[in-house]
This record gives sequence, structure tokens and C-alpha cells, in this order.
Amino acid sequence: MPDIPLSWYLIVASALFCIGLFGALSRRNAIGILMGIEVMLNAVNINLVAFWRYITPQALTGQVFVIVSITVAAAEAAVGLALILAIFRSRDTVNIEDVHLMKW
Amino acid sequence: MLANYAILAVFMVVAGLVPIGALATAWVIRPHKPNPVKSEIYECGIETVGEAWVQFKVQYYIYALVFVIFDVETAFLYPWAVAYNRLGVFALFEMSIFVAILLAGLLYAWRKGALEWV
Amino acid sequence: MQFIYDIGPRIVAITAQFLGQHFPAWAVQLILMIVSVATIAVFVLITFMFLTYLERKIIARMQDRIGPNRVGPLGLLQPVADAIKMMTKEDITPTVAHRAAYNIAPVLVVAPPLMAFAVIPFGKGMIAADLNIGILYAVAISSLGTLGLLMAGWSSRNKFSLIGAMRAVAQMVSYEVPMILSLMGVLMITGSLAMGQIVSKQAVPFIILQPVAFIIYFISSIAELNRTPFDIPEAESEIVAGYHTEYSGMKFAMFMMSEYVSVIVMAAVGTTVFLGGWRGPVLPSYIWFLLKIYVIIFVLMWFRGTLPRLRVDQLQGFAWKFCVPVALLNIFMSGIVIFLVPPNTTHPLVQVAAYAVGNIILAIVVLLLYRRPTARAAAAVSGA
Amino acid sequence: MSITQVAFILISAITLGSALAMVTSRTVFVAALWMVAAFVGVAALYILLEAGFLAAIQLLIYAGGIAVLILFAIMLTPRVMQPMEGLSRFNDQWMFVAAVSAFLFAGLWALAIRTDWPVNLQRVTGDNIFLLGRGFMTQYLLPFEVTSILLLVALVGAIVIARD
Repeated sequence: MPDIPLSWYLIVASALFCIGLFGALSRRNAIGILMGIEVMLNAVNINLVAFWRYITPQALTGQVFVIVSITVAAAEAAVGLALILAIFRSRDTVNIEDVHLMKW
Repeated sequence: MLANYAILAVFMVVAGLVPIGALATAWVIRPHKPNPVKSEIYECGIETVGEAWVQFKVQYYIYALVFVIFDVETAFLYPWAVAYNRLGVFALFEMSIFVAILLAGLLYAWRKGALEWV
Repeated sequence: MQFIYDIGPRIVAITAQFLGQHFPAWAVQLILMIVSVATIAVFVLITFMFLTYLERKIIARMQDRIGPNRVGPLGLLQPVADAIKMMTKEDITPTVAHRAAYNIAPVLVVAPPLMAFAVIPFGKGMIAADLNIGILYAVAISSLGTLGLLMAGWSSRNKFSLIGAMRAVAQMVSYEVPMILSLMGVLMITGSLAMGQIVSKQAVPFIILQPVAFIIYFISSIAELNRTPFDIPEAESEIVAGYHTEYSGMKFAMFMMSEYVSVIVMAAVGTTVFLGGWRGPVLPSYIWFLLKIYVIIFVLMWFRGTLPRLRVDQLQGFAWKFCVPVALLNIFMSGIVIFLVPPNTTHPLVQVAAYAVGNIILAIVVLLLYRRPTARAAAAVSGA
Repeated sequence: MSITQVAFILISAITLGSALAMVTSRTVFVAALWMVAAFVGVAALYILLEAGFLAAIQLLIYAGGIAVLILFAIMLTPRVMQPMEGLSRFNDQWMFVAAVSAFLFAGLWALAIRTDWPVNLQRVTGDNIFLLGRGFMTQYLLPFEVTSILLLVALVGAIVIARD
């Protein structure tokens, strides 16, 4: 561990974040978008753990933050997927370009 | 501490190599004689009708959902269990509140009939 | 004589000393790791082959048959014959299948249960990695097996496969919750997730202190294994063979292997957590461990020889409406008893007495809570 | 280069490769499988960061729980299991989005390299899991109880939405 610089973790996390961002903004499929968001959350968690280990290893806050963030991710996935299922049931599609009820 | 985890990497490699090795050996030994009829999917000998990737009912999703919520709960419960016998009885009360709130969710699902298979 | 008792650590020490003269320190470590992992893998594979024989023989005896008896004395070479057959059998991949996923799925099904052995203490000082997250690691790794099943079911592109996979996964996730919760009573006593600690804290086997937890653990692990009476995912009369309908030859053997390796994992975890692990008088520690594992496995086979298959709704209802609430009540009971009788300071006998009272109260509460539903179910059965 | 550095590079390559495969694969089911591979890679990174408990939680919740949830949702929407005929997997703005993501990555990279982080490489002492458990009961009691309400809301909300 000690011979890996902190910036390596940050770079990997930001790469993962950008890949997730690309997935979330460019997929047509609503479930694909949700998967992109989950990957982005993971990237943030890597950063949190890295900062905990390298900057405040004696405090617990970093780890608690990660556990809470995982909880939020799980809740988000549960509700998000339920919404997608509801949309699929009423409109018979998961392509979000077909779902434009609130669009001008 | 990392040395303790290094053996997990070795485990992962071996656990991967065992099935891959077995499959590779079989691949060398066994005959390869596919024909169109043989390579059809097996549905009791009757020709397949319709698409295999059928739609499932929402009940499956509900079970997975309740599972994920309780799975997340373990992330909080396991550290609590480890710390409990050094904490005292107030920890039991705090824990009971946490579990009671989640149990309310389970009871709601139960009352609404979301846990029935039907 | 002492050598036989701690044969594992002795051999490791001797090998390390021998290798130390010829190789640098990191190479010695690496070689030792590889050797110990390989030993565990070989042990597991041999047990797996033996179990396939044992299961057929025991079930046959229970059903008043003889079982395998042609290959070798008492049919003992039957597993070898099976292995040769599996190896040389043609392997059929359906043309419509998703090839990559179809071929990777058998590997993904076998690997997680094999990895779980990393934290199992096979005997005194015979544990590959005594992680501080021990038991949680075993649970987390085994939960990955569901993905292999879903992959197999989906990629076969066969209705039976997909239905079987979905049923299997729904069942496994439902029973994972009571399993996780049932382990907690023990963790509250030990104050550690490390397997080594869990064993060393068991002056009295935890099955005596936590019988309810053990029963729930046992039931939910049978459901996790998809074995009778919870074998709906593989119900031959309904959906052919479930998720491995399309698989043949060696790939099919991988699914069988995953099932039996999971049985060994489940028995090993149950032994370590509830039956006192390798602890026991007179005999060497690893022999005790093996004996206890085989007792659990025998009960599993007994179940299979005795019980009929449940219905899907009964199964899911049992997980959520009975196992989860009872497991939570058990945690609550343990919490109160631990508060009254701290585990580290009181005499084991006092603890046994305290837990006996706690468990009796727990049993009465459960019986009172479930009196009406049971009566209703009984009325429904007799009415129909 | 030390062994841990090699391990880090290997794990990162697997994680990022899986994530890339996830966003580019045509079939949603396959994308979800790649996502699981990325989750496992992240768990390995946690182990390198000496956060074993978080790694186990990552495996249990993400790879075992959320992945199953997503795969089940895919099974409930059958048309998405095959690539959409005639339609690309990406929407019309994907090139623009790719440019933005690349730009953002370049910026974050520069930020990570240039900033002088106040690194404090003390050894992690004590029983981490015990400390977490005690933390949840004392200092972090409020977040602990609030998450249970969050979970309750998510459970009830998702059940209401998913069943008509």
C-alpha cells in the first residue's frame, strides 16, 4: 500500500467516474443509464476510501461515509428500477427517448 | 495485513484454474460432431415455440428488492454485533429502533400482500 | 505422537525451513501459499467425488435399494467412472445460445464456493487466511454464485433454463437474509468476525447456546443449495433440469461440482460457527473437523431421502414470514442474555443455563406469535 | 516497481476495462455482467486500501444485491434483452457526451496530479470493525438511524411503484 501514491487512486476513480458519466448520458436504455449512475457512485466511493486511508486514517468518518453512500446507492437503484418497471408497464418501452411526457 | 489477503488472490487463480482446466481437458478428449438438429435447444423434444427470453412477473423484483434492503442492513448490523458485548444495553435499544423501522417496512410489504407469490 | 496432532503447521514449518535455504523470503511465502491452496483444492475435489458416491449409496439404502455396486468393490470406483464419462462425452452448445456467457457460466458457478475455503479453519493452525472479516467474506463470496446461475439460464436461451435460473436466484436471495441474521447471535457472543476467534471462543459449542440460530442457518443453507425439499429450481417434473438443462458433458459436471462444493462449504461454515469447529477431545483437530462436517452432510442427505418438495409460495413465505422475524427475535434474545451474563467473565455452565432460559422464552413467544397462522394452515389442509 | 504497484495496475485495468465494456456493449444483460466485474474490481481496490470490511460489503451489496436487482429488472422488461433493432445503443448526443467526459477526465487528472495532498500515512490501528460498530452507536448514531428511515422509504416507495 505505502508505495502507491494517492494520485493513482484519484486518477483511476476519475476515469471510472467519466466512464460512468458517459454511460449515463449516452445510453438509450433506461436501465443502462441507471448502471452508469451506479458506476459513478462507485468511483466516488473509491475516492472517499482513498482519502480516508491517506489523509485521515485515524478517523472513522471516511468509512462511515462510504457505508452510508452504499446505502443511498441501493435505495436509489431500488426506486429507480421500480420507476423504470412502471414506465415499461404503461408505455411498453424502456427507451427513454420515447418517454417525453414532460418535454416541450 | 495485505499478506493475509494475498492468499485470496492465489485462491482466486486456483479457483479459476480448476474449472478451466477440467473444461480444457474435456475439450481435448471429447468428440466434436455438431449437427443442426442436435444443436437446437432442448424443450422436451418438441420444437420450440416463441422466444425464450420471456417476461417474468414483478413478484421476482419485489423479492430482490426486499433482499437488497435487508442486505444493506447487514452492513450496519455486523459491526454492531461485533461491538455489542463491549457497549452495554443502550446499544440494544438503538439497534431495536433501527430494526423496528425496517420491520415496519417488512410488515407493510406483508400486509400489502407483496410477499405472496400468487 | 504430538506430530500427528499438529501435522499441518509442522509440515508448513519444515517446508519453510527447507525452502529458506534455497530461495529468497518472498518466493518461500509464495510457494507456501500455492502449496496450501493446492492442498485445500485437492482435498475439496476428492471430497466432492466421494460425496457423489456417498449420496447415491445413502439415498439408495434409505429407499431400500443397493446403489452403485458394479465399478470396483462396493461400487467405490463409481466416481472415477463418472469422471471419465463426463470427460469423453460430447458437449453440445445450442446454436442460438449466447456463446461467451454460455461458456463462462460454469466457471463462474464453481469458483465462488471454492474461494470460500480460504477462511475455513480445517484444524488447529490450519487456516489459509484468518481474515478479520472471515465469516462476512464467506457469506459475500457465496452470494456471487447467483450471477453464474443467471448467466447460465439467460445464455442458454431456453425457457426452462431461464425459469429455473430465476427461481433459483429468487430463492437464494430470499434465504440469504435469514442466514446472515442467524449468524449474528454468534457474532454478538464472540465479538469478532474472524473464524479463528469464533472457534477459540467456543468453550461450549454455540449450538447449545443458539439452537434457534442453528436451525434457521441450517434450513436457509439447504435453500441456498437448492436441495430437497427446496429444489424447486431443479424440479424435474416441471422444468426439466432448471438452469443447467442445456449443459452437457464437462460443463454439466461443473454445475454438479458447484452444488457439492457448496454443500461442503455450508457444512464447514456450520461446523465452525455452531459445532465448535475443530475442537474436541483425544482425536487430532482435523479429524474432529471432518467428523462434524460429515455429520451435517449426512443430515442433508437424510433430508433428501425423506422430505417431499415444497411449493414456491410456501417456500418464499417461510423465508420472509417465519425465518426473518424469528432470526430477529433470536438476536434480541441474545442481546438481553449477553447483557445479563457477559460472555467473557461468567462460567460456561451459567451461560448455558441463561441461554436455556432465554431460548425457552423465545420458543414460547414464537409459538404464541404463530399460533393462529399454523391453526389456519391446518384447517385449510383438513378442509381441502 | 513493487508487487503492490503491479497489483494496483492490474486491478485498475480490469475495473476500467469492465466499465468501458459495460457502457459499450449492445445487450443490456451483458452490460450488467460487465458492471458486476467492475464492482468486484472496486472491491479489490478497497482491499489494497486496507479497508477489508468495506470490500466485503461492496461484494455483498453491489455484486450480490444490486446486480441481482438490475438483472431481475432486465428480465422483467423482455424487449431490452436483445439489442434494439435498427437503433444504436447510444442516443444522438453520444459524441458530444464522450467529448465532455474526456475533457472532464483530463481536468480531474490534472487536479489529482497538481494538488499537494496533505498525506498522512499512519498505520491503521485497532479493530476496524469494532470501531465502526461503536461509532454507529455513539458518534454516528444519527446517520445510523436516518439510514434506516431512508431504507424504509425506499422499500415502501419501490413496492408501491413496482406493483401498479
